[in-house]
Amino acid sequence: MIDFGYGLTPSSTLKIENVANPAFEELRQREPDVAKCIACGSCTASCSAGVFTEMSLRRVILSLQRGREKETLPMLQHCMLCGKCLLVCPRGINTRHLILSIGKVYKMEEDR
Amino acid sequence: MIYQGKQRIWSEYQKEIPTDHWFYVRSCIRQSFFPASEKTFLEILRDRLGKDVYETPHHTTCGGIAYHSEAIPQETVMTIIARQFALMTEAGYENYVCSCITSFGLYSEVIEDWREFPELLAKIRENLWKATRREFKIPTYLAHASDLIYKFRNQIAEQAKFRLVNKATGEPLRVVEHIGCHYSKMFPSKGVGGAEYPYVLAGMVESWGGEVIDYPERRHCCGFGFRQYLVKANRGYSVSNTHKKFESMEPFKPDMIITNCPGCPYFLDRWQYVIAEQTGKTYGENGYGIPVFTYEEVAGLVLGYNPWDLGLQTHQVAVEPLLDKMGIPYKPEDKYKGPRGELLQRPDFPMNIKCC
Amino acid sequence: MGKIYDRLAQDYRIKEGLKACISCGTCTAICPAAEFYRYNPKKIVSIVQSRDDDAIIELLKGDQIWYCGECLSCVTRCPRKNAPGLVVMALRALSIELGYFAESEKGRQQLPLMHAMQRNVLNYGYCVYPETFAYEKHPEYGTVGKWVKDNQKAVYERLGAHLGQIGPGALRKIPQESLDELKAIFDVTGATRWMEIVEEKSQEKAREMGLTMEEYEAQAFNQTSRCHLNDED
Amino acid sequence: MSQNVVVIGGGPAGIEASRRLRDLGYTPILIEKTPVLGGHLARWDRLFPEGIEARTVLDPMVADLDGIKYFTETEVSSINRLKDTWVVKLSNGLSAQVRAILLTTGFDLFKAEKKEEYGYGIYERVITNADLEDWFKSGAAPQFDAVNVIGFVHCVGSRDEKAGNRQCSKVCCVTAVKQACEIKEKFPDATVYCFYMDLRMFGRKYEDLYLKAQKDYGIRFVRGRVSEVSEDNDGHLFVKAEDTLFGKPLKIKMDLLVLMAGMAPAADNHQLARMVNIQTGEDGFYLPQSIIGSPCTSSREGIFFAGAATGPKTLPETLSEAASAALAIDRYLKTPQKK
Repeated sequence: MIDFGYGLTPSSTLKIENVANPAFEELRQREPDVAKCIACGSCTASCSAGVFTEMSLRRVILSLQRGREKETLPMLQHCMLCGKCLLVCPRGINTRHLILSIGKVYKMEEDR
Repeated sequence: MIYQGKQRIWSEYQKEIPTDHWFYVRSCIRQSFFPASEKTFLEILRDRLGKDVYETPHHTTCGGIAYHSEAIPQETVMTIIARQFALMTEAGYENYVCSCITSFGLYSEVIEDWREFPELLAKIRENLWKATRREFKIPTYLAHASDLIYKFRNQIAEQAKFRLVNKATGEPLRVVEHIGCHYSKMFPSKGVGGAEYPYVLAGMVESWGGEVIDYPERRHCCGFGFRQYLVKANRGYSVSNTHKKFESMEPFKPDMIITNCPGCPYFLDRWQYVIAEQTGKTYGENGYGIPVFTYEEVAGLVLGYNPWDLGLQTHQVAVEPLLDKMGIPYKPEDKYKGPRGELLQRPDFPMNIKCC
Repeated sequence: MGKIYDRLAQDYRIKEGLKACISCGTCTAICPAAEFYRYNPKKIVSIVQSRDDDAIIELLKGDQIWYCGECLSCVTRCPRKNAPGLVVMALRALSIELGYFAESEKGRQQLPLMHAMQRNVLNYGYCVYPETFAYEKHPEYGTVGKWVKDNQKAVYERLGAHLGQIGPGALRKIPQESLDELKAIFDVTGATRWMEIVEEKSQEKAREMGLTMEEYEAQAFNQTSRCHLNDED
Repeated sequence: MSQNVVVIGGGPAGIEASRRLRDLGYTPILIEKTPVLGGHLARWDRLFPEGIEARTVLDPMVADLDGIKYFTETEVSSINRLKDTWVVKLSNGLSAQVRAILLTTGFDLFKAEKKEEYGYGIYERVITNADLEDWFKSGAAPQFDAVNVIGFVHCVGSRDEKAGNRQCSKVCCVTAVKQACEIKEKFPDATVYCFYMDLRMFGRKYEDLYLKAQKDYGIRFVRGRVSEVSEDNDGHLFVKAEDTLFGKPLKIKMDLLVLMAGMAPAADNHQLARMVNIQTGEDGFYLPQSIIGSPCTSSREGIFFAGAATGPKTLPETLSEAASAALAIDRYLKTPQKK
């Protein structure tokens, strides 16, 4: 093989050819309200951890839906479970409970 | 795929193309990498079709590649273009035909800008006068050289010695057409067939017996990206975009690729070589690549030109599998000969992509 | 609002290319650069539209604006008749004018690019010309490309080009009086000034980086840090 | 003998206004160019937000046309001003002299093939909202091998300067959500996406429908305008958009794509406007005296509007505007004529 000094780069495109996402389905079974998120960002705006870190619950939920959990799950480790997002969510999602459920479904305890 | 749906769109984008009297300007890239293509274009128009196509030795680059890599400001490129138009005006022509898609897109854009901002046009006239004491008229008609081949495609078909047909099976060849972004993406109405389903090459292919393949990434850029190729550090962008196109067209098993823009055939050809040498992957049959051609080369093959007069020996991806399919006779021993029939030492074989 | 924005708004490409963006993402969806670089044209337009000078200066000094390939595929798709590609071109021009280009790795590529392009245009009248297209800088030219280079005169003659000859034809020698006109155009329209800015700012930057000009230029042409493409951290 | 009023356009606005005028003691002459009354409603299967059948709204209206002279497959040939009346000549040879004309010409469904990049009329698996209603209503589904991934594209020919329609068509967001739920009922295992720019759930119970679509139907919403559709070698579609909330390009392989074609001004608006010498806006819809204060009155005496002829409207808005127009005409006709 020749080294040209440059080469092929992976694509950033979210390619959804096989739409199955069993982990998110499991989360939806356990926490049906997760589907109610409208990505308004109220949670991110009020997030205590978000002030100091890149934590954004809105982005976490979206990335789980798209099957790209690796990109955002580490964010959740910044969450202090203060529950401010629960107070501001216009769709009344129990965000605190949701975060705990995400931890269980995506086996986050082991990483901590 | 519903073919009539495309026909409906094609019928909506039929630009007016005058039949004769053209002021001709060349392309930096086509001259450097496909000089025989421009020669073939002029021969077809002048000698076979009897058209008046005028070229002055004083014309230069339009500056497009320099402009699109930010090596010169917009005002500079506009003034260079104004100088080209001045040469046309002085030669007594009104129809302007260029051999390059970057130029064609830029001319279209500049003329549009001048129309929208008359003070800008005045500024450019002043610049040109200061720098060269020249004055110019804006061309009445602007065409890309492929528009003319498109216009005369049926006359070329009438004189054809070979067709884009597999001689062994009688089936039409499966042809990928690649338009080049600046042909009509900015101004769909300036291109034959518009921006989404351009017909300029498809029309040639159909007229010469082939079948056009519409694959998912057909509209995607070849990956040139100006600075993204010109600077070595950026070439990952360029090869990755070409790779994306080849991955997308592969399941359609194309026999060949026909291109509009001077740069695209170079990238579609050479990046196949790079992909093969880096990853081992080839996209044609039996370890070959998919041969890539300029539209002039395809016109030349159809008209029975000697493949080595067309410059097909300077392609990295071997063209012989296609010549064989079309039943075009050629002498392998002549491939690497010089102007006086002297044998030049032949190129090395690449490792992973088959060559003849 | 901002002074930098006002200056940017003078550029005809902003007048032409930025009406009002609704952040719908049709541009990013098909952008060749967005797919392989950490790049999103929609975000660039959104920043320019905000007229926030600090944010615009950050763009002018950063790598992002140099990722675009100027294919202008975005122009076809925008439902508001914007042209994100033209907006990027205006940003690049201002980055050069203000000397900010030298602050980013991708911006520093201006030096080798302008050397190659301006010299080709002024010395030969072409943007690309065989005499200056070096195989060492273009290994992808391939084994056939090497063969063309090794037999340049014979191959071009065989293919009917008039490399370096007088009169019309492919790769002909363009008469000196025409090249003189190009030089005059460069002087009148700012291309010469651009070269001066780029030389001067690049020299400053090279000193700051502790590099000779040759090293600086070679580094800009050849090297890329692991922060631009998608796969890199 | 009661006074005649000409009503041009036999969709819901025209029918409802005619009934109201009749109830007020007039004899409406209702003109419809197609063979059936009901306009787009006659083609629709079910209505948002609750999913009632369209015919349960339309059928009682069409069954109650006593006292209304109506002509289908009839067009207006000319309209001329004669003193303080309008002389309306019809393509069936009849003519009427009236003091008031009501324009209820509605809208045209945007021709989705004009959005060339979406490939309607080129890719077989690309259909429109209207095609889908036809399918639902007739039960004759197109014959595709598998329908596992389905997309809905909002704003097709709406909010789009290139397509020549800058306006929001108002009803497509909620229609898309309604149709997404319906198709999910037909294909319970399918994954359904809605590509939107903004979700304009402005009406009563619309937001509830959206919530239901998310929670009960699992519809996946992607904020991003579809940029390009293409076809692979077995006829399936690739749909490209930016997932703007994620900030990355998105490419999904789909089995069916439904384009939410918006409301475009009716093609014959210009011709009718010329006949009675009134203005259309630059968007092609008729210009009422005031969009807020007098949406049913034109700048010309005796010319009135109702429904989507003056811009995109929902069905209930159209019906109530038809009633308003009838009252406005009644008031006009009862005002003593100037000598």
